[in-house]
Amino acid sequence: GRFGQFGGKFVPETLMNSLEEIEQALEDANNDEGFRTEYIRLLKQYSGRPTALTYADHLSSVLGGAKIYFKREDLNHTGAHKINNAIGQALLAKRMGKRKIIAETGAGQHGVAAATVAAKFGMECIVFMGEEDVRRQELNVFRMKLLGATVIPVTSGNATLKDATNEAIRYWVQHCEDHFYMIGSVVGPHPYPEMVRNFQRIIGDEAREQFLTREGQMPTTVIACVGGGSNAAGMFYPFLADDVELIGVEAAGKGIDTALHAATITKGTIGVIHGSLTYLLQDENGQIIEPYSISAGLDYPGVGPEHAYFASVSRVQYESVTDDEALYALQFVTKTEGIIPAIESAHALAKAIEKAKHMSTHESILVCLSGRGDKDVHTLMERLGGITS
Amino acid sequence: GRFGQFGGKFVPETLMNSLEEIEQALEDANNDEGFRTEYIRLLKQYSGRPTALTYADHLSSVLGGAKIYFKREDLNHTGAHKINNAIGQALLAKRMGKRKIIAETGAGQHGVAAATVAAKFGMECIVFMGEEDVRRQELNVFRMKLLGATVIPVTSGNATLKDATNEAIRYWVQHCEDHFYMIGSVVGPHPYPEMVRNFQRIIGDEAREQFLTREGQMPTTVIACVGGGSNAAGMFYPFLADDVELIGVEAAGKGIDTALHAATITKGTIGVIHGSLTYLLQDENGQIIEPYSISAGLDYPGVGPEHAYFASVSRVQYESVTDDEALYALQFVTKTEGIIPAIESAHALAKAIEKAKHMSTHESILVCLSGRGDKDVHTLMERLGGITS
Amino acid sequence: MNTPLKRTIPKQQFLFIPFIMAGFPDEEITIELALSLQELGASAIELGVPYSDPLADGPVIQQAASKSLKSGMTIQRAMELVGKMRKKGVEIPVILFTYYNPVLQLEEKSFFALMHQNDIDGLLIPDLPHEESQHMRKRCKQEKIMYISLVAPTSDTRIEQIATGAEGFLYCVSSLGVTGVRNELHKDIISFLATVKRHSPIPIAVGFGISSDTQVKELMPLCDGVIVGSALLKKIGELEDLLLNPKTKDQAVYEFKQFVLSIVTPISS
Amino acid sequence: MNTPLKRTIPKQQFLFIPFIMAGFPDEEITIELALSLQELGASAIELGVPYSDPLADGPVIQQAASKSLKSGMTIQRAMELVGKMRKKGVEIPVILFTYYNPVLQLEEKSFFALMHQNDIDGLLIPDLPHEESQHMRKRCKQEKIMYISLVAPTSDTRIEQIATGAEGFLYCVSSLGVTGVRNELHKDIISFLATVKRHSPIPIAVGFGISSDTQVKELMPLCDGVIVGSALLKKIGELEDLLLNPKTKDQAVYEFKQFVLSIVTPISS
Repeated sequence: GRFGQFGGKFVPETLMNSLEEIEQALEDANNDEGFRTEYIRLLKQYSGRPTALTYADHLSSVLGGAKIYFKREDLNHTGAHKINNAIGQALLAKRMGKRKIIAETGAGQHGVAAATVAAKFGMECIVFMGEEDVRRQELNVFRMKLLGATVIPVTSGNATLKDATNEAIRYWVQHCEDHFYMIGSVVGPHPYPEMVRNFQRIIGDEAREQFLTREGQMPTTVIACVGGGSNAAGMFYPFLADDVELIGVEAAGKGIDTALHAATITKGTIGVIHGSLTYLLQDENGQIIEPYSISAGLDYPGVGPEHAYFASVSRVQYESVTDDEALYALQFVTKTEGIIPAIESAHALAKAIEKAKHMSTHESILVCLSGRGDKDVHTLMERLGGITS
Repeated sequence: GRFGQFGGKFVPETLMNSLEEIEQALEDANNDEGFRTEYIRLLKQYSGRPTALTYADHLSSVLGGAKIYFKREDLNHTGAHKINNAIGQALLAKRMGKRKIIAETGAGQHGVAAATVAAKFGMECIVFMGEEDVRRQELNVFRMKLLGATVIPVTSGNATLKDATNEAIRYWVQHCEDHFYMIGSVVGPHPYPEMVRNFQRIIGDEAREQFLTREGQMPTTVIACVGGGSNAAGMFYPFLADDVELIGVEAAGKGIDTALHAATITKGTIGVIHGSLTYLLQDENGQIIEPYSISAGLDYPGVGPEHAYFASVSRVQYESVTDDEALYALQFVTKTEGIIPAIESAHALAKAIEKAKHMSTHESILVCLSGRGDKDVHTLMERLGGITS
Repeated sequence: MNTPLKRTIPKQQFLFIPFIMAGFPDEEITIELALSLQELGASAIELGVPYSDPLADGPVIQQAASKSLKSGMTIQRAMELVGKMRKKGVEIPVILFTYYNPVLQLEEKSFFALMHQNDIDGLLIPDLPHEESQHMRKRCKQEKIMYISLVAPTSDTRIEQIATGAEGFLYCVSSLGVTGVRNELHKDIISFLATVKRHSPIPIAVGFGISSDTQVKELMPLCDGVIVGSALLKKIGELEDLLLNPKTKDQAVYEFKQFVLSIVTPISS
Repeated sequence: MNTPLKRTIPKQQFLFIPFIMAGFPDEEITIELALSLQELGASAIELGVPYSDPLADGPVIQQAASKSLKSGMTIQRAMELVGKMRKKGVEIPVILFTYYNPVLQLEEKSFFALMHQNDIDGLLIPDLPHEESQHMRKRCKQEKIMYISLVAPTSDTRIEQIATGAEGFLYCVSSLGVTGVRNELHKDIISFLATVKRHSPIPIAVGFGISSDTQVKELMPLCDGVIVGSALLKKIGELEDLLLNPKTKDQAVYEFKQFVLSIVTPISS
């Protein structure tokens, strides 16, 4: 259950049995060809995979450097990569005979994905969401309710994702006998980080094959944004053994030299959060610090332990992009490619744009466009108000 | 340019030359294998086609009748089938050397699709939208502007789709030399209805092949919603020669016995609207009546002339579904399948649900799920407010 | 019923063909305006039938149509209004300007019956281009109604085809576009009108955008007449309240005539 | 530095182990409450270190932690608070209850130095389960600090493994769940406790949810002691203002003691 020193199972004793059950079920599932067949079938016939690999011809030609490709996770059902993992975990829950799903959510994307698969599988779903986020993301809250989920506003702590996660774990502790906790990113205690990465590696598996088929070679660089890091983990994993530069992009918020950022690897220190040893944002007394990013999906004080490991062995380079840089990239890509990316994904795009300019036209960058920006239009209207006038 | 007696080119003389140019360009394009290759490539690599064929197992089992399948146009880039046509017309415009796109839009879906392809192709885009719709659909207006389009609020008439279309045509009349008018449905003067149907038949071509491969036979019934009717035209066309029941579902609004509906074929009479002879809602003096539907995409007083033809020869059966029935179906499908359909598509789903109950489990219904409901969440919140409490 | 000897478009004079909207601002004033225009030397009158979706018209005519519709105007009433005009002394040719759909909703027989009953001389359907108007042109010929055809700068190779067999006068759209007041003639207008003139066996009149005597003066050597619509309706719109008030009506009609005169001066002088 | 002879958990009496939060409502009152609990016969005190993300705690403890944190409490200050308690006369064993992360952020050497300097007898880390605590258990053994282990009804086959080598007392989670006041004992509690008892070489104490004398009475035949946390913090929360006001403090402390007595009556009688 470790990636180098990172990972582990730092959870109350009460949950250890549940974690072991999940490990066991995963092992069984991995030995059952039927499980993978069903997982792939649902990804294809329900979520619309394989997602497209789009050559951003217009963007690339405007920049005049490397050829930029997008792996289009925004085209998934529910609009982001989150569904890959939700489908996988729902299948596992079903296999374990659990008909009740617990999920945490920040902006609501994972909550929507969890509620979605719960509806499809005829399961109950209870979603924990910070009260502050419930207010900010009322459309997603409505979506989840429409899907039949129960949304529990969390008032503890700062009433955001971190606290929703705490509350989801608390609820799980009390109801672990018949509930399955569906974590939305490569975080949490073992086996979650590994499991979620494995349910997300379809992104990289597909992208690698599509790219090879299309270009006859590997991309020079692969870029993905990192909050908890599930889209990045899924994208990077199949490329680990290749001679490909991997870049994870964290949210620098108002700047990594300010207090307002979510650049966990860049600025964080090692500690334990939500059951896992990893980098996190904390004060000198080990109290977790509330992160900041314009992007609700990157606004998390920890990071998946496997990313901490990749950083520690320098296999992946972790950089950061500010709110403003991400917003600029979002608009630039929208205007040149006709694709409104999620603000999360715009962080990866900002880095790609910055790098592409300095690369040759023979080089290429593959970016994980992890989700669509429709969910962010309200935020964009507030920040870019001028555009509407 | 006729479908039986329907269709034609009822436009000012000024536009006749433009229509002929388009006809000529289409003919050239049809003789150019490269055109179709590029169209298919963009659909695949940009919009994510083929879209999935989803077996609605949970919904079907709850109903206990026919097996229901969804053709998932909601999984397209920008969230609906509209992009199929926008890509096709943008390619044609490019071929004709026109770098400026005119589009009309009601709720904004076609406007977003047009703005999207214009961005991707590096073209200018001007979208006409009723002032009333601009107000109601501010998110889509913002989206179009973000995509670089100019949105012109139309104040004439009732300031809705019909008037936006009139205004787009007027603008086209004045700027036809260097502008391409991208009509969003199978309406307008020849060759638009035929052209748009041909750019949309990919829906039916894919669905037919997918269904055959999956089920080894034809569906018993194919159902699609009809406003202008482009998703229905695209879905039905490849099934015309098959022994398959085809049902187009119009919006009955508050009921077809009230004045508030958009059931053009069911309740309309023959006349000319936007350049085409077809069924339309009009008073006894030939003045066009403003239609009503909760669904902005079905809220159109005319219908594609080919549908008028299909109705006249009884190849397609046109029925109607009220606001309330559509809303019920929307919620039912969301809760059982984890898919929030567009309110437009929910009209087709309502009819499918109604029919499936009375069919055997050996029979099957293929529904065109033309778009996703994310755009409708505001409307749903207003109408279903209770769900959030 | 038998039709009387039809009026025709005069061929010797430069044509001034004004456009007014039936029922705008009301029926009585429409008649009065028609009489004034006749008095000012109009060669014929185009009487617009208001339509809910006038896609060939600019904002001025749209607004006039919209007001007229709200007061209950229909194609039948508009046609009957010509009959009333006749009784009040309008003797010049009257051409019914209507979109196709209202015509379509009348039985063809009724439509022509109404044309005759009300002594209407011509018909112009802006959204019925040559290809779609074959039947209507044939029927008009049978009924001895002038079917007015339009040509536009974009008509190009179609000009000859349209001009052949056109009746009354050939309506030349002077610039790309819908009706409306414009300040500048289309740059290619000269060669366009020369082409039309070459092919047309009948007078050619220029419309869509004429609002000043300067324009008229510029056009006179190039064609056989002008159609003035939006400029008039705009003026009528400005005078609307005065026209509808019995106390100020005469003054308003006078102002209207002065305005018309200011445009047509080059013709009468 | 040398460690003094360590205090131990008494084995002959039924254990009453109260939990209080360092710095809630302030440091001085924490000491006073500790003294009161000692006076009421507490076998040991669990002193909670407030944490930003206490995922094993219910709302009552979360809120207490949150308030304490806001007033500037840290793990180091919490440990030093035990030193202050000692000076004021707290002589029973004190067990530091802290989440793992604050411990991790202290150098291991500093951590144990602080444990010794402040005369802290035990350590309980709710999010450091058996598999993850090997190193910490070893170090505690070396440092002669009781490392308190937890078992839960779901621990199942792990109970034996955990019980073997456990120190001080074995903390039995009485129901599935986080800390908090509950009205009903887990239905399988009897067999669970019997299993734990069978495997445990040391006293077993039941915690998580004890709030009444009835519960204590029910539990007495099944285990060797009870831990009472949320119920106390809830009472302290209710008395907070009175405790912080010098004029009403004594009365509030008295009320607190009466409340504690009401729960532990079955033990003392």
